[in-house]
Amino acid sequence: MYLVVEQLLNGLQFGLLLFLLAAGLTLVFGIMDFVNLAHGSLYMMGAYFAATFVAWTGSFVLGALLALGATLLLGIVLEYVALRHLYGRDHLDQVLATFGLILFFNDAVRLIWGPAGLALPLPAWLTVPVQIIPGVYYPAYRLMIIVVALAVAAMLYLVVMRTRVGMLIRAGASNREMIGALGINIKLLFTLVFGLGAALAGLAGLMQAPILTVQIGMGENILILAFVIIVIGGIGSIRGAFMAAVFVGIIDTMGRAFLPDLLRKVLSGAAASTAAPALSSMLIYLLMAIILVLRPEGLFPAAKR
Amino acid sequence: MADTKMADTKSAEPLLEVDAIETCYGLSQVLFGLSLKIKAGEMVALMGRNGMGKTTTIRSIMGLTPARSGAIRFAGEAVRGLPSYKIAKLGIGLVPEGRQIFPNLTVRENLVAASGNRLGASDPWTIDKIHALFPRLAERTSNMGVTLSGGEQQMLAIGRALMTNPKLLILDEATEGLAPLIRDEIWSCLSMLKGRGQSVLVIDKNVGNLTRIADRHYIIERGRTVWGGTSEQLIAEPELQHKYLGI
Amino acid sequence: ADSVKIGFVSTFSGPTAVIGNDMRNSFELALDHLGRKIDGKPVEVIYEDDQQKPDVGKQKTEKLVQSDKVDFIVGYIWSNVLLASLKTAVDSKTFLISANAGPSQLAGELCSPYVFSTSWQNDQTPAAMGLYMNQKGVKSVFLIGPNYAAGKDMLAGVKSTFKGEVVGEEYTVWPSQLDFSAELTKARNSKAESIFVFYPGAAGVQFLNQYAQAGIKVQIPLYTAFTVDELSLPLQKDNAIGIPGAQEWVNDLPNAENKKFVEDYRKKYPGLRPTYYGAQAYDAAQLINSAVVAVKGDLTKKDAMKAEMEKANFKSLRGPFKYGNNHIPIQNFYLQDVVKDADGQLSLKTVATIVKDDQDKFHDKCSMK
Amino acid sequence: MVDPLLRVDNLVRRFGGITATDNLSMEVLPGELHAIIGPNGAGKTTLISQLTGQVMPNSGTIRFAGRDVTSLPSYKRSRLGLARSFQITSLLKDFSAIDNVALAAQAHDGHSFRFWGNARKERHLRATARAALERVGLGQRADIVVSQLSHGAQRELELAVALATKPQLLLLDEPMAGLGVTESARMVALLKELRKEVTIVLVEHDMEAVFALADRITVLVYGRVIACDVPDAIRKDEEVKRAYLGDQHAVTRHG
Amino acid sequence: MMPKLNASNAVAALLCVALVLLPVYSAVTGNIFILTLFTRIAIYALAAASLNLIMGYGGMMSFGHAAYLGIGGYAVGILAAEGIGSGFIQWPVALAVSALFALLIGALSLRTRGVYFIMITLAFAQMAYYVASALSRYGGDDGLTVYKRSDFAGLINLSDRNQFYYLCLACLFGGLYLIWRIVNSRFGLVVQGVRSNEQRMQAIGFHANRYRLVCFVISGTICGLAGALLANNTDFVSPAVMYWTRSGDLMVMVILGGMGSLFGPVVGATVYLLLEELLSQFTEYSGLILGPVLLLIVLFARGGIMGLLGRMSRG
Ligand SMILES: Nc1ncnc2c1ncn2[C@@H]1O[C@H](COP(=O)(O)OP(=O)(O)OP(=O)(O)O)[C@@H](O)[C@H]1O
Ligand SMILES: Nc1ncnc2c1ncn2[C@@H]1O[C@H](COP(=O)(O)OP(=O)(O)OP(=O)(O)O)[C@@H](O)[C@H]1O
Ligand SMILES: [Mg+2]
Ligand SMILES: [Mg+2]
Repeated sequence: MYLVVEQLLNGLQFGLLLFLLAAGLTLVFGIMDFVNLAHGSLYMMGAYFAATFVAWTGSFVLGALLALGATLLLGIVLEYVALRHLYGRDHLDQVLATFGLILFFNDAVRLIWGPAGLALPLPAWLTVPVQIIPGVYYPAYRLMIIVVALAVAAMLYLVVMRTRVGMLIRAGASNREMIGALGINIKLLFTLVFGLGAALAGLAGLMQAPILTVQIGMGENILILAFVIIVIGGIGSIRGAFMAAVFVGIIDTMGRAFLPDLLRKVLSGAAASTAAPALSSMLIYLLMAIILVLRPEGLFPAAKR
Repeated sequence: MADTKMADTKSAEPLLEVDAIETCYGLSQVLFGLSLKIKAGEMVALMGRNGMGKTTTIRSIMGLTPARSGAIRFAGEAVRGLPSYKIAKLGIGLVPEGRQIFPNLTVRENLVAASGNRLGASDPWTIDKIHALFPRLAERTSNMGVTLSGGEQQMLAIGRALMTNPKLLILDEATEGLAPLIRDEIWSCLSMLKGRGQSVLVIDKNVGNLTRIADRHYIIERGRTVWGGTSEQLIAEPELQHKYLGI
Repeated sequence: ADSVKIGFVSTFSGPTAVIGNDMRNSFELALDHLGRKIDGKPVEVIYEDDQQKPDVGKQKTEKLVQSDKVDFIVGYIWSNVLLASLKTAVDSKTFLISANAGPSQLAGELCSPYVFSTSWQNDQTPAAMGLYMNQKGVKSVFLIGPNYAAGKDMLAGVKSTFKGEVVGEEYTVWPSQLDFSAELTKARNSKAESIFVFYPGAAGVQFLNQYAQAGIKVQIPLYTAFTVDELSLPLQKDNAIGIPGAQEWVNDLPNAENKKFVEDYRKKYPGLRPTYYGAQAYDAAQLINSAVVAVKGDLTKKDAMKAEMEKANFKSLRGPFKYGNNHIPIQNFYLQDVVKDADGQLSLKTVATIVKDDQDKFHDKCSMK
Repeated sequence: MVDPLLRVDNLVRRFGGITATDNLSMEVLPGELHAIIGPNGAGKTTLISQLTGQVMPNSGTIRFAGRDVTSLPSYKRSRLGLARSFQITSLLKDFSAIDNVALAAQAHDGHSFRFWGNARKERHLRATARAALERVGLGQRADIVVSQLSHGAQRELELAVALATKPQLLLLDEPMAGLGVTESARMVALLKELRKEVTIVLVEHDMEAVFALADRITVLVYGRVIACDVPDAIRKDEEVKRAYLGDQHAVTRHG
Repeated sequence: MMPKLNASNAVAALLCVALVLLPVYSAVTGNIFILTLFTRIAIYALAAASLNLIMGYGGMMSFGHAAYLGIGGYAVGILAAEGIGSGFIQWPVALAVSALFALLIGALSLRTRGVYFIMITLAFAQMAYYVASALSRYGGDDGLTVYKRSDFAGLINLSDRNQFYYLCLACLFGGLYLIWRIVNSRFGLVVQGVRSNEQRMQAIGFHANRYRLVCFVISGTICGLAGALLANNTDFVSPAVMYWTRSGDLMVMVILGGMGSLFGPVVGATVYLLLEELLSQFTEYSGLILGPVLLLIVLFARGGIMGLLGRMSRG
């Protein structure tokens, strides 16, 4: 029983980890309707900035703050120089352009920091495992991730769904021309929102770096997961993205934890040991396919909220 | 609203002055030196058959399809070439052709998103006032824009433009798709607004109502203003209506 | 020909470029040590990037064979890239020296007179680790590895020699799995005495991070193959201390060539440390040198060159080794551990010899006798 | 008494909390021009959409030409001879006007799993399309891409597309909306012609047109039929005046 | 329709002539590798052209198109491994299996639209990838070597460099001709109409999804052919060819060349693969150049390279 609870916790936590990255993407893709493949690159930049600044300042918190500022700035520059011209355009144009950015960032990082990756060690106060219920230890840092993810989720929801700025962003995504005709400087607004999205990507990168790695291309596989989450949740729905992230985290973790044993009960040993890993590899995609076949607009279609 | 003040200011100079503008969509030119003027507190109608360039005129004024040449002055400022949000901020509220309400926002959010009182009208529009004007919207307040009926969308588009508390209200196809009752209400609402000093530029096919409440009219033919004058003049020249409007 | 032309296929872009770079660095160093000449002829090396994609690797190999008409092709980090490229080299009778990839097919049914390895067959390293665990008296193990061919080979390798009980075996999604907490939880709950993992590159960093942060490092000891090396160590830092691994080459092996190699490497590439990938590439250069010298530079004498290479008649950085019938080294495997060296830096250190003259178990499947 | 061409019984459609079609029953007789009027949001468009299959009713039946079509998808109903125009213009924006119409003709000219011949060179499709365009007065603008047509022209094209499917029953959702005075007059004339050939259901807020054209008028309010009668009776109906027409002058002095 | 003489048609024609004459150049200069390179380009161009059919004309953004490359390839590879070397069996099987797979995932995926469609096709391709990785009998992750190229009873020798090249070219041109006929046919117009406005097409009497599905299957089948060619060209198939990044590459080729233009994908594949090859010759940091080039093309050349050329010739 303990085991199930602990694995559930693992799943929840993994889901929140994914949500951190998905959060920025919901903003930029779900709400501004801009397909930004380079979101993964911003995530990577966040991690590299953090690793560099932490090493430089010697303080995790200070380094993280600097890194946040740096990705925010980078996002704004990127938007200002190139991406703002792509808003009204076809999604595929955005795909191609931001794919180009991925190539660029990967090689730029390799040129600047070398191919080897960086270490982002945690301060000692975050490395201790915490006993949350008797017998169950949890890494302190992961608890912090949970807190940050929940805070980000709440903030996003409030800003986007409850404030006028959020309304303007959503309105601007569906009809830029009209929002301009209402006297709102949508360009500036979008630049800022894109910057915020970039900062969120950076936040995800720097939060995840101590658990995962700081590596070139670190954003690409996880980006696909983030897209999966947003799509399962229903594009444009923050609540959907949050629920889907948790859902995916739990299903994925539980699947890997219990599927092999389950299969071994039904199949012969040899068949099970080849089928189980293959199946658990596919699980997320299988899940997405099933959900989309049954609910072609995701679990929480945005229009109905 | 700030009626007296608004009517007074710069009454010497027109509120909006469009002078010989030329506008193209890509390579095809649509406006050929079109001119018009609106004084503060005045209600002006644009008339013309389909495809003559009425909407394009409005898009040029708003900076949505910028005019290539000519001059546009609004509230004393040259606005040709400015981005549309700056023009709108100077005090133009637009009810566009095809309504263009935000489909992914609720009715209420559509109104809130637009709300603003940049010019400091003393008695600004509020959601409650819009609801009083269009009770139908009050019933639909938390529906998504996309689910509204055609007429409801039109009401919302008008409400949204009013929420910006504009100096000049522009309505492109003001009553398209509205039921007769509501249509009457819109006309009486417009004359009420005019009575309060609101300047209005309106396009509508309903010449009868336009001549009743508008002060002056322009007729547009193939991208040019071919006639301009008061309601009395228009009524006095039925052959004009026949020639340009086909009545 | 008045020069010796060598094609070098490895990964020079993307995150794994770090491995390709190290192999190239070491190969260049080997050429420096040879005076950039082989049997008096200048050496020309053409480096090609396989982008870690099999069909790109194949295309680069074709380019080297068809367009550059090289005499030797060296490199190949990845099994699938090597397997895709093999036929091109063999069909054109160009010598191919794998300086890393060691799929079982290469040792067995796909062995070829023109193909040599300066590394190992995939199973060998983990099998050595299994032996070591026996020596330590470990009674039970929980295995974790990525769900792809090499991952399965590695776990099978341990199982082939480990005498205790395998209480669990987990395969994780490759290459995209980010979080290992489910597997770690299972491992802890299995009450196994030990955990064995194989996670190369970034995944190894990631795994060790999570292993340490989950507090399991203080509960269950970890045994590894190809998880802790000089490339990942700077990122793993203290997480790697005390974690043993098996390897056919370690930087402190006590032979003169190796000392010189390590010293010169660190001199030539300040801030970097050589790895077994590099050592294997270095050996490949030496192997080529021995063959060309033996035929006095007549590169058309392929049979003679092959015969010479089969003798492994050169000073390998890992110490002397022999070739099996399948052209895979029969060699020692060492136990390495992570320690802090004199200047406080983490480095790998040989602790013991686990097994001597180990031969892969696929050599009977090779038709060459 | 002739059998009705279209017969709707107890139709109900709800959207969340509101009932857009509330237990509605009506009949359309062959050959008549049947107008549907009602305040904004009364459920006229929703009704049309249920008749043509874009929206499925929650309950009730729709019979067309003696056949129960309630659960047929829209493309099948179109093949049976139901055609509509959309209130909010719905065209193939990146196709030329004539392509839009020709496709409609093609849809009713056998199946379209023909992979080889060049469809733009099929004479009879083009001829049908051109005829439909001429009819609505767009003959001169056949080759213009739809997105470059003015709003009014697009409204006319809507009708041409519906016509090209050679329908038995034509459902028009506010065809005059967006048309100028001239064009409206032309449209009224055209509908007068058309009604000789095909049964028409007309949703329109232009009362002049409705009273000039309709044989019968159904009035919807809040999804319910409050009246259904000949124009003169409707004009006098107090309830209709209150709910929809308003002051008499709105009807008589209009235009 | 008489093709008009303008920049984009001129480039297409030039490219065709160059492709046809390439073996001559290769024989004269002794540069064999260029032939190898362009064989691969021709194969990817065919795959990209098939993607263009659904993406450019049908509005179905498949992010899983590389799956068919793998399926066509594995059909050839597995049959070869089981001792069936005849191309007369291998290739029809490759096409049939691709068509079947397209039918299956198309039927399921076409319930969705837009980005959801992108993601569900991705999901199915990823599943195919993991299934192939689990085929340990056929090399699993390591891939499967095809020892002998498909045998066409002496009609054509696939191991001959020139013959194989011309075969690939013939498949490419054949595929393009087929696509050209299709997009101008009744069927093609319907598919394009559905892309433009599905509701309208339903309302005038078309069962939109049926046409979409058939289009999807045709496209998958053509790509399966490219897969069979690729397996023969590489003498190897592996799951890697189905990974999502490969589907991404195909998309990039199509968009780069110009979506919805017949020759766009050919130009796109050529430019993309050539750039990759050339850049890697003189820098290891090719992304620093390729990336911004892609960005600039999007910013300044709407409709890809063909779109740019088209606009240039219009003035
Ligand atoms: N986006 C566009 N691209 C090219 N031409 C256009 C575009 N929009 C409108 N036009 C053309 O410009 C001319 C004027 O159009 P405009 O919309 O201004 O007319 P209008 O007077 O508002 O007509 P309506 O009463 O039909 O709305 C028309 O001939 C139309 O075909
Ligand atoms: N998809 C939907 N979801 C929710 N409500 C809807 C939806 N479609 C329509 N409605 C509501 O149903 C009611 C009827 O709408 P409908 O479009 O049928 O009105 P209508 O009679 O055509 O009005 P108009 O004359 O203004 O076009 C409206 O109040 C509208 O808001
Ligand atoms: Mg207009
Ligand atoms: Mg309606």
